[in-house]
Amino acid sequence: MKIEGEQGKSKKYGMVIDLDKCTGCGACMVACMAENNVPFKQDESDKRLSITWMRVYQLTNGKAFPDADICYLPRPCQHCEGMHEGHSPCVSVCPATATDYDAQTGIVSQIYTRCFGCRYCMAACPYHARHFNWWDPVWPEGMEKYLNPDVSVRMRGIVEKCGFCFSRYQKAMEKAHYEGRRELEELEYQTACTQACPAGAIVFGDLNNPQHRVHQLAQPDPRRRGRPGNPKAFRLLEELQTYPKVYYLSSREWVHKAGHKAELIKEAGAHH
Amino acid sequence: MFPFNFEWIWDMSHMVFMGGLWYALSILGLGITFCIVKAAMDTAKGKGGTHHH
Amino acid sequence: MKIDRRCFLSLGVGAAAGTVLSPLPWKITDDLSIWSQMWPWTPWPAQGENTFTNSVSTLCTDGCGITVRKVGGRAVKIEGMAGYPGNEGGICNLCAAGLQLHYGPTRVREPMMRVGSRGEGQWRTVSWEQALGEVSRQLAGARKAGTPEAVGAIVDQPYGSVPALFRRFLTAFGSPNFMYTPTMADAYAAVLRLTHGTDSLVGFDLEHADYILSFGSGIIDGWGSPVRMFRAHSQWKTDGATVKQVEPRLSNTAAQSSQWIPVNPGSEGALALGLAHIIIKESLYDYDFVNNYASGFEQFRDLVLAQFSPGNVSRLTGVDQSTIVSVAREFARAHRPLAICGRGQGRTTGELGYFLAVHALNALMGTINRPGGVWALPVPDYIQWPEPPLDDVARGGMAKERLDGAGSAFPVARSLPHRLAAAIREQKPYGLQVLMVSGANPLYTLPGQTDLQQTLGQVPFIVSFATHMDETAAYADLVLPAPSHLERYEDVASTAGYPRPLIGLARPVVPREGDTRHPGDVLIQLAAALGGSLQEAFPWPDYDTCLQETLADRWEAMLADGYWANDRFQPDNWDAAFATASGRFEFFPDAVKDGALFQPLEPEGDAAQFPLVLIPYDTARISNGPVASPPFLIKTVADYVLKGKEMFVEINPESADALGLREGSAARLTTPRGSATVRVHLSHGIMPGLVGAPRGLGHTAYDDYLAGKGVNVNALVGAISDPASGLDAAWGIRASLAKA
Amino acid sequence: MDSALIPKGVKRCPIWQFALGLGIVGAVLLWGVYAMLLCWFKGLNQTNMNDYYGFALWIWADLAVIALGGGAFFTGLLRYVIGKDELKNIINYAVLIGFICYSSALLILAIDIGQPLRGWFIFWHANVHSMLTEVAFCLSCYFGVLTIEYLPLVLENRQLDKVPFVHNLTHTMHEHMAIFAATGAFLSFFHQGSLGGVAGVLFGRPFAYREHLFIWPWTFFLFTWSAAAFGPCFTLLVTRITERIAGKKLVKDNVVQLLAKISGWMMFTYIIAKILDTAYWAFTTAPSLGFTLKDFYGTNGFYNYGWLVAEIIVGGLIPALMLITPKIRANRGMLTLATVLAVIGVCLNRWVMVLQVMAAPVMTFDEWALYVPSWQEVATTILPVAYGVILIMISYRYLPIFPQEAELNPITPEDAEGVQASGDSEPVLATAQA
Repeated sequence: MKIEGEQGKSKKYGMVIDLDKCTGCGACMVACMAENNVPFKQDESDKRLSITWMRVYQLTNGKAFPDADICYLPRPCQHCEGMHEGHSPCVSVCPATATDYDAQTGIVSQIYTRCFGCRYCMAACPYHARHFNWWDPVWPEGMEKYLNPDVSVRMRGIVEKCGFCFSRYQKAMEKAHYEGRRELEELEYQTACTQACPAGAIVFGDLNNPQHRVHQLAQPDPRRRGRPGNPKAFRLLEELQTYPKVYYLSSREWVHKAGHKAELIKEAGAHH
Repeated sequence: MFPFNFEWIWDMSHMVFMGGLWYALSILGLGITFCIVKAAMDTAKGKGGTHHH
Repeated sequence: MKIDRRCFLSLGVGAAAGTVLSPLPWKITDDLSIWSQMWPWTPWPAQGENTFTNSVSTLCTDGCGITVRKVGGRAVKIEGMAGYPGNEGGICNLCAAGLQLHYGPTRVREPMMRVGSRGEGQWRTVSWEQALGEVSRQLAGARKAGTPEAVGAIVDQPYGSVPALFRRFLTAFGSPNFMYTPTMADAYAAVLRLTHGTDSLVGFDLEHADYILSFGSGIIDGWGSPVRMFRAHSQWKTDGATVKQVEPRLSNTAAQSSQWIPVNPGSEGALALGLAHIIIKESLYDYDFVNNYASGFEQFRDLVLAQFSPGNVSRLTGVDQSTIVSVAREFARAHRPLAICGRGQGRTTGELGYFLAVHALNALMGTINRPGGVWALPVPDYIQWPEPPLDDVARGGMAKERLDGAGSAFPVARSLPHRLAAAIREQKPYGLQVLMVSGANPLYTLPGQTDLQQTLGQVPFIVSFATHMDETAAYADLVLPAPSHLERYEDVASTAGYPRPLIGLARPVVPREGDTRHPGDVLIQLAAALGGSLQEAFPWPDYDTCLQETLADRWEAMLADGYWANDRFQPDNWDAAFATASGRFEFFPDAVKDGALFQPLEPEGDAAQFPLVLIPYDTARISNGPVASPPFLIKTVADYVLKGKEMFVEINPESADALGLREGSAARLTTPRGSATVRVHLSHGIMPGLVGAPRGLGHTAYDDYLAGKGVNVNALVGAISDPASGLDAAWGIRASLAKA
Repeated sequence: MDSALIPKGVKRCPIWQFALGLGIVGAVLLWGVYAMLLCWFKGLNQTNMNDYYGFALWIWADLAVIALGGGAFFTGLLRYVIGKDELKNIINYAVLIGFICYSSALLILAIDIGQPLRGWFIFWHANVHSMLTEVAFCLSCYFGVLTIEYLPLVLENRQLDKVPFVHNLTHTMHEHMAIFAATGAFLSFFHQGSLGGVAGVLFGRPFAYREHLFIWPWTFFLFTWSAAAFGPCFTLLVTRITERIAGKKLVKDNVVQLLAKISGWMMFTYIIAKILDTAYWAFTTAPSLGFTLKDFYGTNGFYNYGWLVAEIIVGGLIPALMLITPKIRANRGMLTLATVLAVIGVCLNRWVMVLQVMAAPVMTFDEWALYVPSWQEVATTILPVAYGVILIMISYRYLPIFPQEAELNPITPEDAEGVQASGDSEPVLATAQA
């Protein structure tokens, strides 16, 4: 949890997911699994044992036919900033510093070779964004050929989660450094799910950068811990003061209610 | 746990927490060492035991 | 004794202290943790040079433009190709998971000959020479017997060079029995043939419509070209377009639409005519088009006004009269209204009357061939081969009627494979001796599976050109391994509603796994083996040459861009668009038969014995076509659709109460065609009285990641030939559900 | 056969009975060891834990035994630091029980973590802000203290004591035990507290989260307090069970009464604090996070309001009142009942703070997650019990655990002749039969 870096230069990578556009097709989940060498088993129907860094939940409005309505809510790691920067629910509890909050990017990382599998972070995460490798990952013969060398394959007994495709960030930064740049263009670093989403419902970028679409869509207010200025936007369980960096857009009132309790959101800075 | 581990920072949390730890460890270590040394010295002086040889 | 004990104790203590103080335990501890970080049994993917190759993935309905990332020789990721028409960089989940199919363990890697009984799974591998020798022997036998028509072929789709080669092979051989799996494109083609008088593909200028009335089309459930539809849907959201979804179940499309209009299944066409009633009655239609470019309007008007009043339609559809009236007015007053149809993903063909009714709505609003409307596109015409020479045997065979009745009993139809089973069983008009299957998987995708499996058992020789050991390959006598979609050249003609002519080019991206041969090459080699006029009909040395020559001046552009598209295409103006007898749009073609065709089709089965109605539904998370869902897709399937090996059917809680069923209850689902054990998922998003079952599960072939999970709905439903088009009109079947 | 090892002035059962009992409990132990090895070699897929239920049965057992083992530090504190001298007659057993509880807790943690070979990263790469780090450090240090406290007892074995150095070491350690006990109390305060903090800091889990005092959530103090209060009850209960099995009195009543009284008052004050904490949480903290008691207890058949009553009233207030009432306390049966209720109460508290935390949904569209442990988990959880019984059996037989035993049970001349033959005092057999 090192908080350093020159002020103003630090990024706050985040995501805006338009739930009005999301079709629930699952392409983001597939792209994520393909990009990040996520293993699979013969039976993945027990969702509590299914490693899905990106999981698409189905929400229902609870009304009877014909007033029933459903909405899909893709849930990557929310990369919570926490009550003060870096005090994410998971980062604050990991005993071995195996998950860390990167002040340069705002990304909550997971160090697989450091994690010893105590699962405290999973207990801490209200979004169930963290998954444990209960089994050794096994690919059917031949399929290990498609594994991405940029992302290490996780071993049994450790926790893994979405890292906003951090390897893509590293690659983009390497390329930028090689070309003598210190800044990335918006589209140089995009997560696999963002890139794949056929509906264009996922937008990714630097929430601190007014030029980036995420900033324009969410209109985060830095004085209010990133509270969205866009009335269509909300953050999942924001009332818990997790301060996620994933924003959801919806024009449906009941979806907002299912996602957060606006009336309970505390004003910024109260907890320092 | 040591200042040479990379996650170590010289801040209040580390000094208090690790200070407490090393303090407790020192007491235990020194205490047990003291007991052993004292017992060894007493033995050398011929104290203790029911069967002397 | 005492000294011994003391010595022993001191030694023990000394040894322990010595070990702890030595570096050994610390070194071992450290080494063990490092070992645990790189267990030898955890794969460690090799690094290599990163390269990117553009291609087209042929897995999904219309082909996704893809960019394949390779590391060294391995393909590691499939992403959408930026700039590919329609998709524009997006990718569907099936194509994104394509590497699991490509590298999957159920790939067929060498020719295999059946050893045990049919479908038993006992094989012996044979050489290509032996395999081709066997096929040519079987084929030559049919010709020798003077019954070349007893050879048939089923492929996946009608257009493209590989289907064309199969058609050509059969023609030169002497068989009219070239079949493909029809989709809603065929129903639309029939409609265009009847109303426009042209042989056309349907196209939809969706991106420019602002009021979309969808009669059951799963706009974001995989209808049409899925990625393009998703993009259009998002565009509508941004632009504030209105989408009204008419269907009995709250699909994802219905949930995201401006309004979900639940409707009794099978009555969608009636609702369209109910809307037409209001539009005509209130004179809201396009006068110019109707008066100057259409014929048969009076008959159509009289019929609609007489039979499809809001009251009647409300009774048929279950939709409020007020809704019918308001939607009709909104639709008619919209700037660019568009009505579309083809249920779910459009893999079923449906009733011709339903398609005609919805098309008539567009005609009334004058949106045909207009921006934001329905367009008639020329069928792909880039394959310009000379007619194959026919010898006497071939001429004799080609003069015979087709087995499925397309072109004879049903003049507007081109392929009716659902009728094949009956023809084989009854040996009418003749029996089938040899069946070739390529790209299709009829033993999974056709309705009436139980029947089909039995009748195909009567076909003496089935040869499957297969990339994977699918259900049909597993049932074949000979399996000829085909290169995967990442290992071969193939042209992919877009047929799923993209409003411009578009041909994608799939190309070899990675080296071939196993000893496979391109089906095109196999046909060329078979033709050579059979000799004579057949050999003459296939003058190309190999498939790649054939393709290159066929695409001619497009080839270089396609190699460079990955596709060829006619961006400047504009549909014909109304004065040139119609080739009917009147030269006008035909509102009331003869096939309508005084309106009988417009009446809702009753589902199969006795209502007393089967009080419920089963409607299969499509979901984008499960592939339900000839390409099976790879593990990643099955992993995305929700636990209220599939749990372990058990599949859930959706029913309304009201129906469940009546049946004494609760969430998760096991139940026996029975239809006139079959029966299966399922679990029940209660949903307020389905009309009472219906049972919704997902398509795409219940595979028996493939591996444990897919096989045996759920039920194949095609085994529970049967086909009903539409009286006019001959296409399968069934949208469901009567069913009963009982506690199991 | 082993008479030379048995402490002077007491009698023990014949060796065959002892061996038989050891064998039977040993079989249970082996079953647990087999399950443990399965978990180590095949991985935690042997359990029924899942991504929602990352902490499960044995973590509850872990927290429970640490709470119950709290008798060691609190009795030690009372005996050595506060100077309640009578407690020297029960401190040995308290230390032994503590030693068993803490070694079991460490073993369970070693099985529970997905990568046991990297378990030491918790020290090496310590995140000092994590409650679990604090737990790990204080727990292992305190286990060291318990070992130091238990060691002189082992060395007091008749044969070992003959070695002069050993004799002197025992003596010296006894002399300076206050230092170790004080350090132990300090460490215990923090690890018991931080175990409470483990749940209390989870601000993403409104069921667990509590307001903080400085850097510590209220559960921090409640856990320490409850361990100090309930731990001695467990010591008393186990002593009572041992006495029943041995068929003789091992600790004098005044000692038991003193410890029971202190424990009772600790429990009483604790339960008042717990009720205040629960009320504040139920009516202020949780609602500020969007939850009401009904969300926690009223939407799920299994976790209902009965849990609150069982933990706070039946397992807390009632035994506390029983223990602080001299008349009731003086009644042996009632005293035992009170200790049983108290032990159940504290175990329920630990259960709720681990397992119900995992079970309660947070996102509105999530569901309750209930789970049933696999046999491997059950076996691994029983393993420490079997291990504890064996260690008690051996310690009781060969070490002078109960200083008052000889005085309370004077050996008659006949007894002295037939130590080996007498079968009246048989902890082993009775345990095995139970």
